[in-house]
Amino acid sequence: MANLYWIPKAWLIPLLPALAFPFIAFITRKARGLSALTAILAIGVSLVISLGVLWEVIAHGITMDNPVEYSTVWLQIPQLLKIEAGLLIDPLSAVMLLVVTLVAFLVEIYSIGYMEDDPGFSVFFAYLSLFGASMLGLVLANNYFMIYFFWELVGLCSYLLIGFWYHRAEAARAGFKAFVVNRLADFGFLLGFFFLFIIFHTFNFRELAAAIPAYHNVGLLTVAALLVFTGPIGKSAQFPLHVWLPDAMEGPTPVSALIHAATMVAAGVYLLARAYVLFASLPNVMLVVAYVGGFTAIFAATIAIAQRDIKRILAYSTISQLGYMVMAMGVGSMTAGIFHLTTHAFFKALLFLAAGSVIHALHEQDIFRMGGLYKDMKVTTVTFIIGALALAGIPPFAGFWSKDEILAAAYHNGFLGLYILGTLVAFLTAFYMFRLIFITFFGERRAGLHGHESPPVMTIPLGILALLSIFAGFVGTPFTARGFSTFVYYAAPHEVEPDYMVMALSTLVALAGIALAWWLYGRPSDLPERLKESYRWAYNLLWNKFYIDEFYLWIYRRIFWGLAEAFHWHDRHVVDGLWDGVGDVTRASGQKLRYLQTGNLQTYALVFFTAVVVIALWMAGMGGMIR
Amino acid sequence: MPDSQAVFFWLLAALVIGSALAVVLLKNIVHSALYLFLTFVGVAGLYILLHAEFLAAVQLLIYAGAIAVLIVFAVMLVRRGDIRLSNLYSIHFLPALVVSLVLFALVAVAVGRQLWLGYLAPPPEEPLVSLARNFLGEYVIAFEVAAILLLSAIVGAVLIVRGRRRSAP
Amino acid sequence: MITLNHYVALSALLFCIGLLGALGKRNAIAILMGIELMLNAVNINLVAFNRFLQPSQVVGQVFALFIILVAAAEVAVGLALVINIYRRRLDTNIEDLNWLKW
Amino acid sequence: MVNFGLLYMEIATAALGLMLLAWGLLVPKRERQGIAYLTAAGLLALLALAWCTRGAAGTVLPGYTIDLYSIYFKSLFLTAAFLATICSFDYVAKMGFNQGEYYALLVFATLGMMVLATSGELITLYLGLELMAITFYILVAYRLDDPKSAEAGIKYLLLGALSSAILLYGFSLIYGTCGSTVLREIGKRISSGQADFALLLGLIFVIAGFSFKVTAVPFHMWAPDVYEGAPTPITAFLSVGSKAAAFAALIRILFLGFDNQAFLWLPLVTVLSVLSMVLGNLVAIPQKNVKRLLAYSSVAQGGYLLLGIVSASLLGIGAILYYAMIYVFANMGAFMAATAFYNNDRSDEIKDYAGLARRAPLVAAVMLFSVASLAGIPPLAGFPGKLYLFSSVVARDYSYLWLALLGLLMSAVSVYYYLQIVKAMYTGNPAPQKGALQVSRGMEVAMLLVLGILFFLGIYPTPLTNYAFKAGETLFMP
Repeated sequence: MANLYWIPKAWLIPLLPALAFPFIAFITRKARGLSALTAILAIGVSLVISLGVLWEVIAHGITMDNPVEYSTVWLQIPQLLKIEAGLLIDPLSAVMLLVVTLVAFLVEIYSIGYMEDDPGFSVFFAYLSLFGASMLGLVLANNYFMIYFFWELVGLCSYLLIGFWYHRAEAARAGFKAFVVNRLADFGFLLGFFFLFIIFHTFNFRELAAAIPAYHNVGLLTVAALLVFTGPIGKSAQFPLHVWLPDAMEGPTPVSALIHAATMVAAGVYLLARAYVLFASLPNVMLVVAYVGGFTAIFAATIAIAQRDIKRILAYSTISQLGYMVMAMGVGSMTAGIFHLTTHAFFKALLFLAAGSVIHALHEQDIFRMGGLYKDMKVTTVTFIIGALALAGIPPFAGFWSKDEILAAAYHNGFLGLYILGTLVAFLTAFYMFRLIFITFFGERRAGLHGHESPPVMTIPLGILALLSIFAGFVGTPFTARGFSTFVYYAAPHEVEPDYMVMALSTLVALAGIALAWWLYGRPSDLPERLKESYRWAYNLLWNKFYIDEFYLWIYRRIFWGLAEAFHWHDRHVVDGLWDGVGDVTRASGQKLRYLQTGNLQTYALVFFTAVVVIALWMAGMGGMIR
Repeated sequence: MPDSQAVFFWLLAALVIGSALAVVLLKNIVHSALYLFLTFVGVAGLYILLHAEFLAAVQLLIYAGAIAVLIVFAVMLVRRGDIRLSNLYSIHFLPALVVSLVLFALVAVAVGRQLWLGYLAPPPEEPLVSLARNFLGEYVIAFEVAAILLLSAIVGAVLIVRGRRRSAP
Repeated sequence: MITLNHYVALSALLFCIGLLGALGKRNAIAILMGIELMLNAVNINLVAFNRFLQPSQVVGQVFALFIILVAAAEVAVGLALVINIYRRRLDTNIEDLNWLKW
Repeated sequence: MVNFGLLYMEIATAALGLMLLAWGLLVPKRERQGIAYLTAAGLLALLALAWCTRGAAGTVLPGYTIDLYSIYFKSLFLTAAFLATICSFDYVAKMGFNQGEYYALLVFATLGMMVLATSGELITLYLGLELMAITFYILVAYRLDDPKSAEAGIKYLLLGALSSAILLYGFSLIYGTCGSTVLREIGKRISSGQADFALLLGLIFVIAGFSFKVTAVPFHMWAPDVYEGAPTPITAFLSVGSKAAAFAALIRILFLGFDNQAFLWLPLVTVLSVLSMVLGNLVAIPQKNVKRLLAYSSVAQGGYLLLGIVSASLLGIGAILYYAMIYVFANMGAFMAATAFYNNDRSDEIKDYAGLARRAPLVAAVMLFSVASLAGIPPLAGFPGKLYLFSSVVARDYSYLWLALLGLLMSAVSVYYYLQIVKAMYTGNPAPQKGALQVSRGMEVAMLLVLGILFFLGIYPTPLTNYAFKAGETLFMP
């Protein structure tokens, strides 16, 4: 390893965007062009280094079992606590680095066009840089503590960016919702790795990986693993904490593309991969992971069918795809999960950016008010269709190969139910994506809306992502020798065997989905309306997203508020009233009721001395001094 | 046969407790203040019994002489309404009584059980010299701090009593 | 024979009477009086312990002297505050001083 | 022979206070603005002195030892006093009277804290405590034109005197059973095992007396009223300085004097800690006044700090020292923002903070990051502090895990009410006639300083950690 050049410089990857943040915020804030240039330059150099790192990982035979780790002690209390700051570079982090820097780079270029007229232009780039730094730090972290640190930081950036247009009430509310839901999940994650630390006295991934297989208290480990899993449930928007992600679409569209589709939401899946040794040693927890993922996939896909907002459809599609990835983890194929994460990052970013291009042109998000856009927006249409084909899993687009690997893994590892479910999701995915395409881009133009193609600064990133959506899958096809599965894996590298039955079936159902979409929406017809009328209840259920939000709101209002009110009332009336009440009863004088109000210092003094007496009695009793 | 020590002790104890009860129970604040003065004098007597003559003198000077007088002054300054009802019980009197009694019972039990490892010996030859040595020796820091404390208290008391006076136009 | 216990018990009684005064009277000056009684009780304790346990030293007396001194300072500030409040509200009833509360 | 040379910090502080007092009397009224600057400069110089001579150690008197522990706390008090002074510039100038006395009393309060934190002997310790308390009684009532301030003053004085009385009664019982007022002597004379009842009572009374100062529930009830009524810079100083000093003394008493009675006081401290964390955080939720909210938050912070005592280990003490210092910056930051706001708008109500972010981005940012640090959100300095405290409890015994979890849960609750301020500042709309906030340059610099320190120590806490733990170690040295 002596002659590594790029890998020892990996620490620069998160540092450059991290420096860009204060630079933009404090120095170039007034100069918009300079702000954008700084951010893009920083992430661009990070991209170059990431490429170098990936190249060296491949060239120097750095494998999952044989990673490079740099570490320094950040904080140490002898014999009790050691927290490192370190980098862990293995194929997994190398791939993620490339994905994050590449997508971030393209999204930032795109943002120049998209955010052109926004007064918060510079701030936007500052936030994006901060996000990039945190996400890259998360990817490179070599221990739970550090990953948690950056985990919170990306959460903060997400919060800031969702609420970027905070003067809009929905945006502020969505930011708050994301914050609360994620805090809840992160608290579980924190407890989880706290447990691991208590058991193993280390936060370090590799040390844990060495220690966990030898540990036999399955119960405690299961609790820890389930708690750690709440982190991904929150961040990767798995059922039942998925509710924040659709609302997060209130943020600017480039943010949706970068954070809420391609990178940050995938952090949960990445964490599962990093902690894989923990999960893999607990079959029961793996089952939970698999079924949570599978259920989320089909659940979100069904909701997507009935939505009308272009970004919401994509958001539910993201939740569904994240479910796929989590399911892949659960059925035992980390390779498939990360592979799908990679391809999904490209085509979902593409879809969001293309949708952003549409929104940029029309200032409209309801697909039923669009139509016939392909005439005005050729590049956008073509790239969007490429993305949709990739998402739908039509060969040879990227999504096909990764989805196929997940389905094959489910099938071969004995999860027949999940395999069928996954295939069904493939059908639904193809259906709702092409419903979106037929309504938006084809058919007749709706009145009052005139599309125009976006500037090159937006369409060029679209083109690059489209190319990636077509070709990125080839690194991991079953026909690729020494492909993705020998690169990123758990336990042992393996070659994927092509299973033509699975491939054929998933292709067929995807085509069937497209056909159905065409039959319903691709031609003039009132069939959709009639269906909607005759199955009103089902439509309402889907349109209202199974009423999950309403359910949470009800819980919040009834229980949480109720508790808070109860505590408040208790403070005002019981605690204060108690002592006044004692005096009141003894004097039996209703006239004195006005003294029930507090602020009386003698009440305080009385509480003080009563506490002294009670404590003395308690301690004396404890010491056996009063008989 | 009760020795003279015991006689004096019981007399002084009765004086102290009796006048202290009067301070607390009387409803006229002026009477309370006067009985407070009496309590201080009784405590000074106890100090003499305990061979702490200097302390007794200080007690008379500061407590009986200064603090009690200060309190009487304050009572006069803030007098309002019927003086006979100027020192009423608060609504907390009964709970306060309960708490006080329980606290007394606790301390009494503790005192009753305690085997003090004491001995009675003649007091130091020159208590005043001994006090002075302590003040300027082992407790010199406390002594200096006390000086600053008094200074602060005087400054503060004057400030607060004078009330607001703008110093700059 | 008067023992240390007599003095300590007397002090405890005086302390609790003072406490009763501090908690059970509504005039701010009366509360200050109660506190003075409590401090006197502490002093009796200290001097008695000094006399019976360490007659050759004067630590307890030193402590008692300091307490007298601090008590004087406290009373001075306390009475100043009472007078200040009286000027403003014409009232020394502690139960009416409740502008600051929940 | 008494080594008075080692008392340089105390002597210098006293000299500064006396000088300010004299200055206030001698200098013509127009020139008195300078007193504030003089105070700030003097405190800064003292702080530098404390840092440069942190190696100094030695025994002045049997019960008065200068060690790193005491120097650490002295630096803490000086830092708090310095920030409180800067905070007072405009505030006191607007009151327009008796500035010399104000700053002199502030410095004397600092001196009291120093003596309290350094003394290992009950009499000196008591004098330090009372110097601090009496100067605070006066400072709390310093807004002479505001009846609320006087009310807060009398409440604090009467309750403080009552707590002193019970504390002294405890001291007298300890003196009676152990025959000494020097803590190390007391520690030697208490045989391990079951103590006498009288000694136990004494210990309980002492803990109660100090619990009053550290605002541990149920001895906290004075705090919200006094905090609300006092001048805001004094509230800030009171909530950090007085609390830290009381902690310093309480730790000394418990660990030097009553170490082998830990089985008795540990459950008590645990209960106090739990009550403080729970009640402080819950009651803070419905508060509408920033100062009252911060008062309850301060009660809760006291509860977290008590966790360090519960752990009864070097780690726990180090954690308290670290957290107390962080708490100075975070709490002073929050109060500085509150003072700046009050100076302009004459209000402490949360609803009036609406849109502050647009009127004064720096003030809003200081408030935001200060409360975030109080809540323990990374990457701010409060986070490692809470981490130390919670892990010190767990490290003591895994059966105390629930306590750490409770602390974590309560920190999560605290985010809720801190966010209310943040929400008002960042999402609300300012009243149309309200312009930008006028903040003095000195205050701005101090705010930036606080921000910088909160971030620096959040990202790289090791320097302060090492200092705090080294200071904690000296406490246990013979």
